[in-house]
Amino acid sequence: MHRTDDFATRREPLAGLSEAELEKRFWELANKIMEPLVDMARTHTSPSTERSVILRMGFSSVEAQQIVKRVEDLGLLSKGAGHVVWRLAKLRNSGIREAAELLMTDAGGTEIREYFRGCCQ
Amino acid sequence: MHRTDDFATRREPLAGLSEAELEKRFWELANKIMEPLVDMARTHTSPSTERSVILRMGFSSVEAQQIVKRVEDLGLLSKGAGHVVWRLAKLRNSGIREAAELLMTDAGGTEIREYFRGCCQ
Amino acid sequence: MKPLNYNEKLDVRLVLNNLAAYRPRRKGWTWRKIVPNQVINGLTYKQTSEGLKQSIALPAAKHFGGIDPQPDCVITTEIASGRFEDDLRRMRMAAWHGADHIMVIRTAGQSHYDGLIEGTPEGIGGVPITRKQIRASRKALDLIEDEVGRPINLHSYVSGVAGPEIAVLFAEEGVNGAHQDPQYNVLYRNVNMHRSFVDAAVAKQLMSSAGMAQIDGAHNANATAREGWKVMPELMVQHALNCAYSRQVGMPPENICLSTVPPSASPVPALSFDLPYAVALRELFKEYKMRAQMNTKYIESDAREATVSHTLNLLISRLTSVDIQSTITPDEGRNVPWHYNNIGAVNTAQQALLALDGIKEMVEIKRDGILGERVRELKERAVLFMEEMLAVGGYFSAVEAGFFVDSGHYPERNGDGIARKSNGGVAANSITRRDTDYFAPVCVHFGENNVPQELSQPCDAVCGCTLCKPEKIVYIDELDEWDNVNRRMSENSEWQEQGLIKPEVEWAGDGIVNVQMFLPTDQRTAHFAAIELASKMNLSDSQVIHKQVMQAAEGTFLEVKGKLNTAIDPKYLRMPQEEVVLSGDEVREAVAQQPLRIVAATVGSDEHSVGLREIIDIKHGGLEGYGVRCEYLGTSVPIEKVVDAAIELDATAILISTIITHADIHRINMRKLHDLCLEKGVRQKLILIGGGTQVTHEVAVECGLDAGFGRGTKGIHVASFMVKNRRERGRK
Amino acid sequence: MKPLNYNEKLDVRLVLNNLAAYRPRRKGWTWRKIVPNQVINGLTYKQTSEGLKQSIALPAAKHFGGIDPQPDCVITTEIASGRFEDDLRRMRMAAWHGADHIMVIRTAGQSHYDGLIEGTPEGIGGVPITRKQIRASRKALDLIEDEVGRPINLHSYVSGVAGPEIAVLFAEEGVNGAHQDPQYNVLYRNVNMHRSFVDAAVAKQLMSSAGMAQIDGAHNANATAREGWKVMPELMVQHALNCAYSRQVGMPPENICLSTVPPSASPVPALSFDLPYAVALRELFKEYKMRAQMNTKYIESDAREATVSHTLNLLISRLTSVDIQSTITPDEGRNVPWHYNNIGAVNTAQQALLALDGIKEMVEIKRDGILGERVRELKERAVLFMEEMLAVGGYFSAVEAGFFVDSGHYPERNGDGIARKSNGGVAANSITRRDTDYFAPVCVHFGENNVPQELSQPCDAVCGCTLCKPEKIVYIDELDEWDNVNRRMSENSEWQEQGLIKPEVEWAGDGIVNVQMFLPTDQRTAHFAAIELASKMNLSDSQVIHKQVMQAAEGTFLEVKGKLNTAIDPKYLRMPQEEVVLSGDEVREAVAQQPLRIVAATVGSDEHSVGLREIIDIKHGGLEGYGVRCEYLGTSVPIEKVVDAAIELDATAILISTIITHADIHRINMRKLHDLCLEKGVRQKLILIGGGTQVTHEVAVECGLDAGFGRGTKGIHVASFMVKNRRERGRK
Repeated sequence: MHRTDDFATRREPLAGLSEAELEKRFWELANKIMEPLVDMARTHTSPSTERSVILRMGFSSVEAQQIVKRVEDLGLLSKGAGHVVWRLAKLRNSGIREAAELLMTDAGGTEIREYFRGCCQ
Repeated sequence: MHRTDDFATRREPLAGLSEAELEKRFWELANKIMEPLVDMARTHTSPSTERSVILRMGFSSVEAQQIVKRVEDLGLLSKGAGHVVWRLAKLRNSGIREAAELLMTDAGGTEIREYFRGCCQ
Repeated sequence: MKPLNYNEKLDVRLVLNNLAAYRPRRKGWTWRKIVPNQVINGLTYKQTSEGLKQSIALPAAKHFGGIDPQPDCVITTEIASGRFEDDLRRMRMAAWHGADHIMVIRTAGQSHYDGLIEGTPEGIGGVPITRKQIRASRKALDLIEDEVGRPINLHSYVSGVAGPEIAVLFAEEGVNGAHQDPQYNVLYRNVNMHRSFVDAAVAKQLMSSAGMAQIDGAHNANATAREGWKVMPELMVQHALNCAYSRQVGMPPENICLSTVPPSASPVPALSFDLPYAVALRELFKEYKMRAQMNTKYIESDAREATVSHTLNLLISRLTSVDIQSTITPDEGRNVPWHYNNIGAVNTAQQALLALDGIKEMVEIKRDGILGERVRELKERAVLFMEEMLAVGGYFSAVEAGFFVDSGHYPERNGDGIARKSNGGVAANSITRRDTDYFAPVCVHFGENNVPQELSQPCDAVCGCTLCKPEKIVYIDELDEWDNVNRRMSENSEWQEQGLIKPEVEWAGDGIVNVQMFLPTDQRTAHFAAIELASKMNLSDSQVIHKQVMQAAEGTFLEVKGKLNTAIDPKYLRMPQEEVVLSGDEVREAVAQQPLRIVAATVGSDEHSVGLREIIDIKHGGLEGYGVRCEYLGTSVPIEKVVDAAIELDATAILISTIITHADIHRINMRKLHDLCLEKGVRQKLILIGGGTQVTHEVAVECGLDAGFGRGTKGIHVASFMVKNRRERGRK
Repeated sequence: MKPLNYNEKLDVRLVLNNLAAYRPRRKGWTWRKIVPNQVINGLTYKQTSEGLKQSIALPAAKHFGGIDPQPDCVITTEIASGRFEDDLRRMRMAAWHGADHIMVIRTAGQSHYDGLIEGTPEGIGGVPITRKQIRASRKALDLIEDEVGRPINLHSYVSGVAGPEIAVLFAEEGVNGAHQDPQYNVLYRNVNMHRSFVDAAVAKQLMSSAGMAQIDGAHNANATAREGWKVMPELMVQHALNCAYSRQVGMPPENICLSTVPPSASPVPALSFDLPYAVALRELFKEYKMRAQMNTKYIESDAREATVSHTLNLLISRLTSVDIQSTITPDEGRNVPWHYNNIGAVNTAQQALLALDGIKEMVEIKRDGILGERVRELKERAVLFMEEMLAVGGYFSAVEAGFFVDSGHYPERNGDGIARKSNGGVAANSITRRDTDYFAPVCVHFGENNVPQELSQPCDAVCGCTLCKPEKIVYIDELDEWDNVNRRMSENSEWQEQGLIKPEVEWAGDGIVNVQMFLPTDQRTAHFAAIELASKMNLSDSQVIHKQVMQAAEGTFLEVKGKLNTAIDPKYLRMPQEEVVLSGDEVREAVAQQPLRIVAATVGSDEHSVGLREIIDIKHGGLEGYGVRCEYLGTSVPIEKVVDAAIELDATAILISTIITHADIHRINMRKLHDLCLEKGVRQKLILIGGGTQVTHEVAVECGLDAGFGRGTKGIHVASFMVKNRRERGRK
């Protein structure tokens, strides 16, 4: 887009604002622009976000890669990768590490997919 | 001389002066300090001063050295070295350069010393 | 590890030892402890902080008792060698020169690495940021901060497609500060915009939990636009958006720092852009901290030019305010920073900040008038920018429309902005809507989290997360058996273990030196002649890294870097024995027992007497203070006169000083002194000493004298030498 | 002499030719022509003067169309090589960088030379000032000022015991400015005080007659006292006394300049001393001009430190005022100035003055408050000083009592002032009272002059003095057949006539280069290792001229100067043929006839795209502007992708750019491009071009590409190369 500097006309509505009003407007606009993005962040997740959860659960970065990839492949990222591992542990009444290992197997994958089938979206 | 910083007491007489008065005082003092020196300069000469005269008369720096040395030796610096050369030229009705050459000779020296003997101090 | 000893090298092997067990001893950012109206050596400072336990003062400090006042703001150095084992040594050097914020530049390309890197691979233009690298750095910094007596902040980057993971890593390992700005990902790293913002929220929450300082990425627009100052309205928008986003996701304002750069540089009338901009920022962003970076956009290969620019950037910091003063090395325009240029940049910051200490008590910004008009205009332009963003549909639409990094002075638009597609870029379409039963069984997680009711806190699900139970952190040492620190160090180990000395600028033993030369010819010929001369200096891989025309025909100044493939073995280095200086009391006693009289003069046609007078003068801790009787003959004294005076006064020693070193006049004078004393038969009787800024002990001895003293000499050195020399003569 | 050609050296032999007939074409000082609110390249400057016809702009100017704005004040460079034939070339370089005040430093010892020196003997720390030297300098400056398009002022010293003679010489030869201050003689040259003042009056009158600018000598007190700022009251007194004396002997105020130096330097809170002092001076001395010199007192061997100090000194000039901005070279702390450091100092002045242009519109000095208190205090202390001078009996008594250069903060007194005896010093008892019939038959003579009544003006007595009839001036060429310029030049003539290139820093062919290196060891070991390394670099007479500890154990930065005894014969220098660039029209036509399509990318993990985008972009005069169709693939593009795109689009050429040069990544990428094109069978078809800040044509060709382009490349260079290369391929 090309446009010459039409600041003089564009600024007219702002001309009457006091310095404090102008600054208030500045921050209102910034916050308004960011609000939908914060909402998006609140309601979405990402592979890196999920790996960060797995890391915090005490797995290594190498393990986190594998686990989250597996959860993605299972189509369960929307549940939370940590949730998936934890749930499997709960289902099997096993430790978290064992659950993660199990998740990598066909059996584990099938079991957890079954569990979440029909669960809330 | 050693003295601690007694500015606080010394400045008392100045404290009441306005900025303009203080600055005026500053320049009055500077001028007063320099006046006797200017007087001295007005009424005295020096070998370099005299050589500067000889240079301006069209002599080389080498010649100026010799001429002023000669004038000093003759005890006539107080007359002005240029004066001495010029006077000798006038006495002999010769050119300035010839007069300077003559001045270096015994004859020239004697003649000009005779001329100035008893002249005003 | 045992504490560092100032005169022993940091042993990288010991740092690397047992890193698996290392835990950071604190988390979060540390500011300097400000001391208002601090009096140091009789001088009052308005803007300084607590001093250091050990440090290296600015060169000119020697005139003032070696004082090393520390400015009030944190001072940053950016380290980018590519090998973290070399970074560690550089951190130590920088800390000794007053840096307390170590910003480790990340290797090129890590932004697009979708996950964490482990081990210690070599980087390009920076190091891969890994757990091992961070632990080693933090562990070394623990030792270094104990040594200098001030906390040091470690800093890197939470950007790219692995932001949340890196933030976890940093929070776990006690990294103290980081760059985090989703806009940076979008505009400069072409990471998908949705992904960037989703990740950023998690990352910011993690950073907040660890008390980290956050620095935004707005300054990059500056470096990208051709005329940096035209993007000022946009820069304010970028700052505002990252601040607003950070606040909305819960970051406390005191941890949020703006990365601000004076946008212009001479020959532009720079202050007329830089100052109103700085004022506008400080008015709009008063809740936040200012991290002032020096200008990099207009840095060329001329280190002098860069230093002048940076000094003027520091003026902006002092005329307005600064919380973190970042430094850019003067060689940034030509290569990755070299060791000594890191130090140079830190010195420049300290030097200028101290010189300008308290400027605001004497100088006032005229808020009304042209500056005020400019401030107002900047704010209005920024407001208009954001209004139009909303008008086109918000942030994502604005980025798609190329709003950002357009070189026009908004609302002017040149159509050259960086436009990114909403569904494009690295990691496009990689975010997923959380289901209503989404659950993350860890602490400090941002966003909807459907924590089962039975859990009092989310990580109870896993019996504690790594942030609650650090012992659960899994440490990986190395993944790559070829590309790692052990291998690199073993390549150098042979000469290092032998203690050989090799020049370096970036990496241990890289052998690089820099040659400055003036060649009296045109630029092009000079370029190739310089390369040729470098090869005659036994340099390989020579490269002209700077040239400046002095005048097209008269000559060119050049700097040529090259590799010197030589190591020096100190065992075989001819070094004169170091003089052990007697204590003041020993000297005083010796002089009291047997009087010592000297004759001193500045010789030749030298009119300078400062140095010699300071050596003699009792007030300056000079010889007189030890009871030495001194006859000072003045300046421009003929050597003959000095010798005659010494004979006449029956002196023990003669001190001559020559400052002007033109045409080796100092050598000529010293030789003449020796010869004349020989001739007069007093050479054996007299201790002959030469001094001057360019005199060394070796040169003086070569010229026949007993000793030479150069820069930095104090009276005690000379007094001690004379007492010892007299004793030795007595023994013979 | 015919005008200088910018790309031909100044021929010193031609300058020396027929000097007997040379007359200066003007007399008196010239100020710059100020242009208020000057607009240059769209930027408005408040404090600049008329531009130059030819000049070399600051390095960063290339970002702004190469603009070279000239500040409002005169800019000085001090030249002190010791050989005036080398000075001439340096004057030319300095003038091309914007200096218009050439201050030729006088050889050490000339102060005590009782008369004029003739010929061209070699000097120490400066040149002997002689008629021949002045004529040659002035004649060369005539040529140089025509070349750059601005008058240049020549300046030296009217001090010592031959002041009046030197003043005559200067007045006759059109020297434009000089230092003249009898106090300087008395305090620093130990010339008898009566003699100094008598001579000064004559000298000042002569200087006035020739319209010369006079600079005083007060700044020396600053350089002598240990804490420079403590002598501020005295400095003001010294300035005032020389001003008062000059005025009383008839010098117009507009020719009287104060030599003022910011008295302190960091780590001192310098501004708190320097700014009040500068303000006080400008208030008290409003009738006079300010010659601002940079601080020399606290300059160490660190050129960076000096540059920062000097930049801050320039801030003082801009915050207050400056008429003549003097510059001190950054190497002044370690040697006589080297060629390129003269230029560096002049660049620093211009750069900072432009950056600070118009600062007073945005920033105001708070006259009230602490600054005002300090200003008042300084004035009062100075007044008290003069009151006490009068109280003890006036100037001579005060000097005898050691009032001056006492290190105490007056009225504090430390008893270390420079006391001189009224009847002592050089040329004591050498003045003579003029008799009442004293007569000096010349014009412009100060004091009582009993001109005979028959003469209408005094010099009628001798048919005109040299000031009225310049043809009467007696020119002496040489007096010493050994020590003169012809002999010195003939020693160098062999290699100079062959056009051999030798490094130099001070004198033609001195062979000196400076090596900067970091050695990872302690200071002392580093010192001796550096000398050893210098010898391995084939340097002789090596000397460490600077060192700075980075950390006691981790390493030391050093600079080592040494002599390289090698000359390069450009005839045998391997230089690639210089590329002749086609005109824009030629390129456009060739592209119109046969379309040219390129694929471009920044490769490897390089995230920087600025340079390449400027080469391509139509707005920046890039390739698009010549009709070249450009496919830009972005940053961090794998080489494979670039080659595939070129094949797919049937491109004529590939342009890759790498900025980061770490670990030779640029070479690796370029080689890979070549190899991959070979492998895919398209190498012959495609023109391969590499670019980047550190890429050179030679390196690129070595890596298998057709061309390489580095810093400073414009679109036209690349376009021209592609068109020509395509033609050549057509021929084959």
